[in-house]
Parts: sequence; structure tokens; C-alpha cells
Amino acid sequence: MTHQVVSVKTYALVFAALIALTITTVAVSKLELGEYNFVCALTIAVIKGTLVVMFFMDVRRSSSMTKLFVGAGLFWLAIMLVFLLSDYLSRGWLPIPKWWVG
Amino acid sequence: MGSFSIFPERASTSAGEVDALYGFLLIVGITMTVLIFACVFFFAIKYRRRSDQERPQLIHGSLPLEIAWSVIPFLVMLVMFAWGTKLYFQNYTLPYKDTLDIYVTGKQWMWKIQYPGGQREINELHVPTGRAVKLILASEDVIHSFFIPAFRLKHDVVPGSYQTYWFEATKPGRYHIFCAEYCGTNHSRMTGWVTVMEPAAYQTWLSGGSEGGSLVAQGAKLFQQYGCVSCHLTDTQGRCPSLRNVFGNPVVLEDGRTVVADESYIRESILNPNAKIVKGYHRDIMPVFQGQIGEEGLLQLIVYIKSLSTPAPPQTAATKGSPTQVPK
Amino acid sequence: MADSEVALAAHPPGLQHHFDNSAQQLEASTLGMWMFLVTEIMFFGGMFASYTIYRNLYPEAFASTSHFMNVTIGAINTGVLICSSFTMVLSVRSVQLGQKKTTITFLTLTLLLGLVFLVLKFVEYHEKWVDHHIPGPGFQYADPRYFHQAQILFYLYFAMTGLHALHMIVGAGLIITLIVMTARNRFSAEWNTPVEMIGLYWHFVDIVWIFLFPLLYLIGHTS
Amino acid sequence: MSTILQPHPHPIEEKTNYLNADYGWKSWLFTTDHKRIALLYLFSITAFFFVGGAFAVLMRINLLSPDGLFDHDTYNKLFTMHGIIMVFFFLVPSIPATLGNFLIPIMVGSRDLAFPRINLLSWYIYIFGGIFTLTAVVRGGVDTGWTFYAPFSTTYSNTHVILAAMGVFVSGFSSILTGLNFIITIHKMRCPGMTWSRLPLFVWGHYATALIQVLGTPVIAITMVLLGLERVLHAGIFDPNLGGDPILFQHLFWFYSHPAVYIMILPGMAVISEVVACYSRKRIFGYGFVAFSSLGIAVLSFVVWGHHLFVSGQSMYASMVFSFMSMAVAVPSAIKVFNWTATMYRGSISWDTPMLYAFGFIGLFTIGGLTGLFLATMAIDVHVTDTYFVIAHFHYVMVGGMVMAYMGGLHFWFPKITGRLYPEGWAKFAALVIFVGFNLTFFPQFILGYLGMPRRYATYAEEFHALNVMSTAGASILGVGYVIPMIYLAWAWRKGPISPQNPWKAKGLEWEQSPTPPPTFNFDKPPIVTEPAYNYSGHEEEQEVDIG
Repeated sequence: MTHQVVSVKTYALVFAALIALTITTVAVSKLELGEYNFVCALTIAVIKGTLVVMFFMDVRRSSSMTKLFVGAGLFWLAIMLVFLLSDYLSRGWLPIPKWWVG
Repeated sequence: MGSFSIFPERASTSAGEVDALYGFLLIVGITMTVLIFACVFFFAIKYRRRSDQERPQLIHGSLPLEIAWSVIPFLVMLVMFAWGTKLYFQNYTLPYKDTLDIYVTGKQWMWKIQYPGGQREINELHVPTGRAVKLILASEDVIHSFFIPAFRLKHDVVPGSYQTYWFEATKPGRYHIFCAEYCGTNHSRMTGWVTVMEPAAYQTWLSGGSEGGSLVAQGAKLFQQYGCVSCHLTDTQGRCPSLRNVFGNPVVLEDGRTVVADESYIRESILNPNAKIVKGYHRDIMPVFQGQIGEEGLLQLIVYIKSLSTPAPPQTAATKGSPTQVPK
Repeated sequence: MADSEVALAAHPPGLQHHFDNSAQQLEASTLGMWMFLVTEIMFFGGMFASYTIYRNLYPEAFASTSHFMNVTIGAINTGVLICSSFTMVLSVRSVQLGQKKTTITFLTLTLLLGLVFLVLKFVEYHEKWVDHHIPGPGFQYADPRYFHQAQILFYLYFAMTGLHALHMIVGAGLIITLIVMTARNRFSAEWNTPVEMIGLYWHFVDIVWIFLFPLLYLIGHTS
Repeated sequence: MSTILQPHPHPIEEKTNYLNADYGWKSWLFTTDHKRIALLYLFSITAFFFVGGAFAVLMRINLLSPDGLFDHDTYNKLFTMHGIIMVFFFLVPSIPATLGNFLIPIMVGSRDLAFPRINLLSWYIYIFGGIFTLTAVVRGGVDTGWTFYAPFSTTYSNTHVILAAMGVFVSGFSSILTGLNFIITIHKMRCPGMTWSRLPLFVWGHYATALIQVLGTPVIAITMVLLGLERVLHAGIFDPNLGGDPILFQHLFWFYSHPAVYIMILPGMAVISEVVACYSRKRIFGYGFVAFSSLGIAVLSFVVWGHHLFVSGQSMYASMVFSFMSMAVAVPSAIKVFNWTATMYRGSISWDTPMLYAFGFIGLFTIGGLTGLFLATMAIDVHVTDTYFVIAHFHYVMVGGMVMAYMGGLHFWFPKITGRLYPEGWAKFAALVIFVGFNLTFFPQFILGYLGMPRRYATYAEEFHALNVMSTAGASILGVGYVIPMIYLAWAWRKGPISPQNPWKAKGLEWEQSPTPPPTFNFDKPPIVTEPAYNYSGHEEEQEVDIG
């Protein structure tokens, strides 16, 4: 982290990208995409998030241990969401056909 | 309960199977415990420290042994998992044939039980032997849990939705009903009795008294009162689906899913109509009844709607070995 | 945050007695900060999970409540926070180069942008207060069909943005301490860990908002 | 540090150690020495243990007769406070905050934890959370059960739910900070030669525990915030009459609370690995497997919480997935038990008190773990969940497992902490009393559970009377069993014989390279590790698999 310092140009570029992405996400939200609206908004947010993590928080040049911690945090969040949704989404399914139940 | 036994009475078809699985788990558990206790004490005695200069021989470990005592226990656990899951699905998947539907409503510290014939009881449940009984469980305030140890069955009674499970009583007698989910001050007084009777005795009990008219009559009154009849029965402009022959049959929804119109579906469509819109009909026409109809009214409406549809055709494919056919 | 170890007058500036060298100390502090940020991810994660469940259960109620979300203020706030992240990262860069004056200017800029965000957030809350959209006894909602569901969604809205604003206020306080410490020449090119750590914290709060903005403001409009 | 020569019964001049390096309340309340913070935790945790224990005894007295002694509200408050204090203020912090805080820096070979000030902050947060909970107790208690299930806790309970929720919320951060400190210390501050494959299993166990503490605890924090907000605003997020879903609360609560039970047991396993290795004078059988099974438990513990919701209306398919994962999480625990037993094979086993506790742990934890399989099997869980079978299961794991290991660890490292030896006779007697009292208390509850006696019942049916009387009798023996060590350990701290540097001839940096009791910076000269872990057989050759 304390090796040579990142140039202002890179930071400015990343900053510009973030502002551009914000504008696009607002613009995209005005279009009528139905279910894809959610997907677009989320992907843009994920891109912006990775940009901030990689460049502004300098995880790009950090030790592999830091990258592992960041990955672990997101993975555990994913565990919570996946298993929580696994209950809610599978509530409505029809009970399984009778042939299997003895 | 003269003789002391570690099993409560077996009074339902599934009780026997649950006890069999419990027996299997007990055997596995006891063998493992005895094995571990024996090893620990045998090693502790055989290899006790005799002098301070002892230098035990270095043993790093053995891969085959490690793999053996990881895979073998896991296989045994898979047997437990499969057997347990099959039994669970069997208890909670409603049997195909017509069941005696009894409506149980948990209210802080009492169980209100209503029969299709209109009888109502508090903390008392009467069921005949030899017939599948379906319990439709609702709660008016907090989470309770309708637990009958003799049938080895329990289910949480969550306010705001219907939970159902079924059993088939086999042994006449009087068994406990407990509330198993903590629900406040008198949680431990929220108990009752289930009386299992022979079918003949049950009929005489049934005809004993059914005050207040059957649920269906009361349901019809409400169906009128809330104006459902104008849309759902006599309507011709097709603004909303007719409710004749709807109950118990699959319904195709607007987003393509098919859902069986059971009690939960009817209840949800009354309280929050936009949750599931039938294909070909529009949103936001039916008013929201959330908070306007009490649990009592909902039950009566559902029983009335059920009476509008002819009973579901008996399942054609004869399911072999289904509990109800095996002569006890 | 307690990471801002005060510089001890020991050999290399700021080296704590129990660390072997500065590199180990900095790496330990960075890992420690990231571990704290992981707990924050799980902390906000609980609310994002509840949001996903209720958005899944009540899509139309969600659509109707999102019409009351002021997208312009939301968008401006997102821009403001991204700028504050930018100035924060420049302040970290300048403290690493030992330029005290530029560090202070960038830190003050970040602080101001943070305050602008909070002011805009207050304006939004006031707008909701006027519309009686604050969940609780005084809650009113135009469309009677979604009264209860709207109250839940506004509860989640206020819980998430409120907690985020709280984190902004704590961040602002930390930046003030940083400005004071920089003014007192406590940081140098060799030792500036607190600035980096609070920079990480600030960027994290910005990322939370980057996810909050689309989920709460944008998605509901059209679905 | 000036060497204070003070009249002392023993002729040798007392070396300066962390205890006599400084005196006065300031040296304790503002210390950043991990050893002193460990002692601060030790005293506060013991106090909370006896408060929670007192509630337990009152509960057992109430259950002596079917129609109970106290009125229902009091009993409901008793079991709630017993739950909250024991879980959040004794079981979660006990081994990590006392033995872990004291030993991990020494075992790892560093002078202190990575963030000493945060370590002290964690103790203050723990005390602050404790004050919240004790105010809730004093002002009339809370009657929602330690699980705070909505909608009862949010709308129907009129007791101090918010105070108790705040207590749990605050004390959660103390656990997070301890976990954070351990992870960074173990990663970054190992002394030269201390590779990952030479780390004592005590450190591996605490590393896995710290992972769960850091990744799980924030979720209970946000759940308590949502609960408190819901109780104030009644917006209906957990209230079904207003459109909310109470099962969402259960999901969020158990997402933390199941991994929390592994936060409680993993440190116990960590202690047992050390005790079994030292008193069998043999290297742990399958070191790598035991180490990685700790990590396996830490990871798998986050995907099993659904087995608490089998009967609460969770979808059948999700229940099936959770049941399968609950079977998988049992495998690493089984591996550990088998490896401890195999370690004793062909060892030279001495029957000192810590080893007695280890025997007790291995046996009782096996019963606890196996009954966990009963609860993971869906069909059985339908019958036995929310009954005394569950109570017996988790007490076998927590009291039979964790508390036994805690006692074993306290006795094993008592000489290192205090520089004194405890009376062996009394200690063995107390261990026996605890073992007997424990089994008499909780084994009848398995039978009660399968007979169908629900949990949290102030009054119960007549046929459960006999077993409940047995259980109460056991509880009184257990209560006495826990008081005896309090007495002789306190006595030994002052009057016990001076202990040599390594009384048990154990391996490990904390016994061999750090004097007893250790000085403030743990080592006189910087530690170097040359031999593999648990090198009791004295063989120099190094052929263990190098993970580091």
C-alpha cells in the first residue's frame, strides 16, 4: 500500500466513470424494461462498487489476504441471501406428486 | 400411563413410523456412545501413565482411518436424512382422498376448534378413528404450535396464513394437546384433550349438538354481506372469475404459474387480491379485505366457497401402500 | 474509530511496541479495517435481505411507494458522495506525499460534501414528514390498498437510509479529527495509517449508498 | 518497572510478572495488557455465570411440582433471563475472552494482540451491554424467551424487550472486536518459525471461532435494531396483521444464533485438543484433520440454521436442504471426537483434573452431538422440537461440552495464569460431582422430551412429575458442583503452592518459552519455534505436512 503513489489521472478517470455510470443508471431506469430494470440497475451498481473497491480502496494493489477478506465478506452475504430466498421462493411450489410419497 | 415407557402412546398411523425411525436413531446413537465411552475408558486405564519418563511413540495419524470415520458416519446420516425426509413429506402432503376438515384457531391461551357441521369447542377435539383428518390451523395473535404427542405431530400456527397437516387416528382414547411455541403468560395452560372415538360413537357425538347453523350457512350470509355474490356468482360481464367449481382445482395465474386453489390461496385472494391474479382478469378491481374480515368470517367464507365446488375427483392412480389403505 | 493509534515517541514514528516493523503494523491495521468493513457488510446485509424479501412479496406496493421517492435528490446525493470519495482518495494520496496543506483542503472538501449529502437527506426526510410517510402512528398513505405494505416499505426505507446517514455522521466526525491531527503535524509520509483507514471507511459508506440508490429509488418506477 | 520487594512467605525474590508489575485500580481499568484484560473478563464472566445459574436453580425449583411454585409470568421471566445471560454473557465470550485473550498472543509468540486498545474497548462494551441487560432484569425482566420471537416480542409482550434487545446488540460488538483481534493477530503476528502447521490447535479453534464471530454477529445486531424499531413504530415488518412476516425474524435471528452455538463449542474443542495432547503426552492424532475440521465447522455452520424452522411454516424444500446440510456439519465434529480418542491410544495418560474434564467432554459431547442428528432428521424434529428433548440436547453440548472444557481449561492453565497450583484432591472431587449432577439433571429430560413435555412450561402434566423431580435433584448437585471450584480456586490463587514454570511438562510456547506467570511482554527473550507442534515424543525430524 505504501509503494509508489497512484497518479491523479487514474483517480480522475475512475471518478469520471463513476459519474457517467450514475447518469446511465438514472437514464436506464426511465426506460420501460419491466423485469430487466432490476437487473440493469444492479449490474451498474456492482460495476460502480467494484470500481470504488479496486481503485479508491486500493484493493487492486493490496495483499492477497485483503482480497480474501473482501471476497469472504461478499460470499457470506451471498450465503444469507441465497438460503433466505430458497425458503421464500419454494413456498408456493405444488406438493410433490403422490407416487413418491409411500 | 401405568407402565413407564420412553414412548408416548401410539395413536395415529404415522406415530408407529416415527417411533421406528426414532428406534433406528437410538440404536445408532447408543452404539456410537458406548463405542466412544468404551474406547476412552479402555485407553485411559490401559495406557495410564506409569512413570514420568514414559515417551509414547509418535503417531502422526492415518489417512485411511480418517477417511473411513468421515465417510461411514456421513452415509449413516444420509440414511437418517432420507428416511426422515420421506416421513416428513408423507405427513405434510395432504392425502388425495376427501378428509374430515377441522378448523383450529389458536388464540392467546386457548384453542378454538370448529367442525364443518358448525360445532365449536374450546380446547377439545373429537376425531373418529380410521379416517384422515385434515387440520387447518390459524392464529389470531401470536405464534402458537398445535402439538399432539400421541400422533407425533406438531405445527406452528402462524398468524396471517393457514398451515395444514393431516393425521389418521387409530387408537380410541384421550390424548394431550399442548401449545409448543412460547406465546405469553399462560403458554403452559394452553393445553387441551383430543378424544379419539370409534366412527359410530363419533356420529352420535356429532349429532349431539350443532348450534348456530352449519359453517356453510354462515359463509353464505357473509358472501352476501360483503358483496362477493354480485361478482363471483351472478356476474355475466366477466369482470371477475366465478367461484363455482374452483376450490381444490388448479388455477392458471396471469404470470403462467398454476396454483391449486386451497384454503391458503382463497384466504390470500380475499385479503390481498393482487397477490395472485387469475389469467385473463385485471388487477386492482377486487377491494382489499385485509383487516376487515376476522378469522371467524374468513373460515366461514372458505367453507362456503368449498361447498360451491363438487368434491375433487378421487385420485385415479391407486397409490400402493398409502397409509390409509393398509389395514391396521 | 479506535484504529487511529496515537503516534508513540518510539523509533519509527507511530510504531506500536508490540509490532516488529511499520509494514507489519500497516498491514495489520488494513486487515483489521477490512474485517470491520466485512462486519458492516453483514450488518447492512440483514436489511438488504429483508428488503429483497418484501420487494419479492409485494411488488405492486413497492412500485406505488417508489413514486414518492425523490429521484433527483437521490441522484444528486449519489453524485455528491462519489465526489466526496474522489476528494477523500486525493487527500489520502497527498498525505502519503507529505503535502500537509493539500491534505487539509481535500479533507475539508470531503467533509463539506458529506454535510451537503446530510442536508439533502434532511430535506428528503422533511418532505416525507410533511407527507405523513414516516412509519408509525402518524402514517398516512394515499392509496388505501397498500396502506400496510407501504408502511413496511417506508420502514425499510427509513431504516436503511437512516443507518446510512448515521454512518455518514460518524464519518464526518472522524474526518474532523483527521483535519485537526493533520493540522498538528501528526501525520507524515512514513506514518499516516489513520487517514487511510478512515478513507476505507468513507469509501465503504459510499458503496452502501451506491447500492441503496438504485434499489430504493430507481427500480420501483416502471416494474 | 521497579522490582517491588515485599514480605513474601517464600524466600525466593518474586520476579516481576504481569500481576505485580503494577498495582491500583488504574492499572486494571486502563490496562492494554491482554493478560489483565483476560482476568477482567474472567471475573465479570464468572459473575454472570452465577447470576444465570441462580435463575436456572429457581426454574428447577419451580418445576419440582406439576403446578409450579412461582406464577407464570415470573417463570417466563426466569427462563428468558437465564437464556439471555447464559448465551450472550457467558457461553459466547467465556473461553475466547478469558483463555483465548490470555493465551493466544503467548502461543503465537507475540508480545500482545494486534489491537490492544480495541481489546480493552471490547471488555468495556461487554460491561456496557451487561448493564443494559441487568437493568432489564432489575426493572422487571423480559418474558419473550432468549429467542425474542415476533410478533409476541414486537407487539404482545409488555416487558422490557427493548432494554434486553439493546443489551444483546451492544454485547454483540464486544464479541466482534474479540474475533477481529484474534484473526489479525493469528495472521500477522506469529513469531519466526511458527508456521500454520505448527500452530497449537487451541489457536486453530479460536481462529475458526473468530471467523464466525466476525461474520455472524452483525446479523443479530441488525435483527435487534429492527426488533427495537418495530416495537416502537409498529410498522408491521414482523407483524402479520400488518402484512409483515414473523418467519423473516426467525430467519434473521437463527442466521446468527446457530453459528453462535458453534462460537460456543469450538473454543471448548480447542481446549480439549490441548488437554488431551498434554495428558496423553502424545501428538494429536491427525493434526491436520482436527485443524481443518474447525474451519469446516466454521463455514458449514452458516448454512444450517433452517433446522430451527422445520415446523414453523418454512417451505418443505428449504427444510430438506437445511436438513441435509445439518447432517454435513455433524461430520467435522465426529472427526474431532474420533481423533481425540485415537490420540489416547498408546499414550501415557495421567488422570489429572483437566484430563477428567476432557473425558467428561468427549463422552457428553458425543451424546450431545448425536442427539443433534435426531433434531436434524425432519420427521423426528417434528415431534421433538420445542420439547425438553431440545433442552437436553443443547445442554449436553453447552454444559456437558463447553462448560466442562472451560473448567478443564481453567485448571490446565491455572498455574500459568496465577503462578500457583490448585488442590488436586478437591478438584477431582468437584469434577466428579459436576459429572454426576449434570447427567442426573439432563438425561431425564431426553425422556421427558420424547414423551412430549413442551419447553418453557411453568406447569406441566401429571405424568411428567417423576422425571422432573429427578432433574431438579440433579440440578442441585450440579449447582454445588460449580460452587466448589469457585472456592478452592480462589483459595489457591492466594495460598496455593508456587508452581514451577511447566508443572504438566506440556509442549507449546506458553509453557516452555514464557515464564510462569508471564511478564507483561510475555517473553524474556524473543521466541523462536524449531520443533513441530505437540512434539512430545522428542523426535527432531520434521515430516508433518507444511500447510503454512
